[in-house]
Amino acid sequence: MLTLTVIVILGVMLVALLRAYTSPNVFDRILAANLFGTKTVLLIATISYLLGSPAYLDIALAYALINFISVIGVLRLTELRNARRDQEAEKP
Amino acid sequence: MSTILAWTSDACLLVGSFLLLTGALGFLRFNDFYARIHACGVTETLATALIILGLLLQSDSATPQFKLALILLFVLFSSPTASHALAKAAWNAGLRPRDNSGKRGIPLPPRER
Amino acid sequence: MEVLIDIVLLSLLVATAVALVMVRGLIASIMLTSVYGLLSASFFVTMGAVDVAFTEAAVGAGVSPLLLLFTVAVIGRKERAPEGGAVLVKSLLLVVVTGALLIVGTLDMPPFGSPDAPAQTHVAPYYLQQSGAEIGIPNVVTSVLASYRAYDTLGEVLVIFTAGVAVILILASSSHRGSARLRNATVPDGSPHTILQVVGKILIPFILLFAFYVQFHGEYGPGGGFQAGVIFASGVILYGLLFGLPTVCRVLPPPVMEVLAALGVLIFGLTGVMSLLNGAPFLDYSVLADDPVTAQHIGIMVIELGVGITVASVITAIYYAFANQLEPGPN
Amino acid sequence: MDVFSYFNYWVVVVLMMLGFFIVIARGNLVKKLIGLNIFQTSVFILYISIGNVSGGAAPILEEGVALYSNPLPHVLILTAIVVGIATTAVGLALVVRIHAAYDSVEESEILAQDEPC
Repeated sequence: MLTLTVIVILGVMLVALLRAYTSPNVFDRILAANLFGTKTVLLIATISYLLGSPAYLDIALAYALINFISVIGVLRLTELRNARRDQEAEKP
Repeated sequence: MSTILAWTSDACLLVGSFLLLTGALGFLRFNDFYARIHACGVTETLATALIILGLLLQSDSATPQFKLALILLFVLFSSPTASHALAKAAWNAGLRPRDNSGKRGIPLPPRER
Repeated sequence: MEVLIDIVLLSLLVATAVALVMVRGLIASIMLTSVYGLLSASFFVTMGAVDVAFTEAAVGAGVSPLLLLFTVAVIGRKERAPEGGAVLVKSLLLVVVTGALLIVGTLDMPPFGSPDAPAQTHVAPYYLQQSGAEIGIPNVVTSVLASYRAYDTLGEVLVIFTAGVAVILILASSSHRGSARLRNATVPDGSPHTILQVVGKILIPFILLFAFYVQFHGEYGPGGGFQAGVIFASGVILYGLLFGLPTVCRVLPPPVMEVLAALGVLIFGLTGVMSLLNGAPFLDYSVLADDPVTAQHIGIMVIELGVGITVASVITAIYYAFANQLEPGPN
Repeated sequence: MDVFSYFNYWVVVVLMMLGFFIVIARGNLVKKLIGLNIFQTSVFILYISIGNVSGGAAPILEEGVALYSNPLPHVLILTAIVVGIATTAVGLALVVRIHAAYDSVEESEILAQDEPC
């Protein structure tokens, strides 16, 4: 069953990668990268059980904690761009 | 007792994997960005919970169980937050949802614009 | 099964790299880079390299895509169409020829995973067999990093320190005495992120706590100063992203981070000097206490602390320097 | 196993060449840095693959485990990853300054501006 789970996770990763490459939209790529992040948490946790070494769980924990930072970075980036555009619109 | 645990764990992993696949399908097939976020975000949360629960039932010592519980907790916090932040970023950048016929013609709420 | 996962992950890595070659637009490239980092961390896990995977996870999950994003925010995300014609043909030719030569070279290497390859029979068996008795900590990677090859690690920490100094000097504006001071401390915050700030308030303490766990658990499990420093800095960066640069600068002022970066290196170096004064070679900890094993333990703990302080403060200082470029300038 | 005994090394070569290609064929400086990143990661993969012993556990000593992976490449690569991000930051800082000076990060445009009039 663990093997099946790993295979499914790898398959979903492949889908996310395809989407990250083919989609015309920037945000789809970000969504794909984000999806990839949570799948990596699951993959590492499952692999650690498959290989029987619980030390790997620390890595999954690290990803679970800090993986969403880059998405927040993207959010700040869009806000900054909007702010800059507003500033330029105000300036004649 | 342990066979019951093993069965439950297998069932959790199976359902979790199935949910992951449905999420991936939604990500691949929906034609609107916000629908895709929805498909990923919703299935992801439950699938992660189920898979980690399945792993939790397989372990017999306390430390990995504790770590798995922490991972679950943090994923439950961070994954919806990431979806929220991403949707907000897309909205800020001017991406608007489509209606059923595929046009981006949904009227904006009165406060915006 | 292990081999299968290995092959699938490596194929995904190659696919990501190919996508990176083809794709245009910098944000898309950054996202593919972060996918690439995630995949390589998973690959390191399947290879049994826990500490390496941990470092890649800590760096690739937060800091590295963020720095790229900051740069792109400053310079704009457009990328011009790649040049075709002669340049393309020449570079393809160069790449293919070099690659073919390298592949011919790999045929002479010992088969993958063979236990009697030269790399496995040189010093590694000594480390694996003796480290338990000489150093007395279970994680051999930490004992090699912090004790057997501590001199090497000192060099790496100095490189990180120098890189931090270089970033601060390059990005400092001329009017601010050559340091990463804040350009203007009152940046109006746009829309408030209530949800994000609440979740951030919950998660940031855990991130910092986890960093300390990684720092001090590094002798028994995966972890150590490098990973802990990066994770700590990620927590600080998250705080800065959610609450604005001025707030985080009030908590951890840039001058303090600069001093701390130097302090970490100093702790590392002074430990070496301590052993010199006690009549042992530089960075040989066994004379620091009565019992050599306890002494090694103390020495490793102290220098890991130095490494952690330097890495955390250098990465935070780099973040300040980049984020400072983004704030609207005083015009 | 025989077919795959060199697979890792070939992947390393392919990745290295893809990174190399990005560095020489793409004009955007950030893209060049990303290419360097790929190149660097391929070297990491090479080291870790060399250090791998089939069936070996992670090098954290445990009772009853006799076969471990080689810890030495792990140490070298662990530090190299953090050094890599620090040096990448230096590169990105230089890119920011170049953009401030030339208002462009495309290699051809920068070179065109530098040509003596």
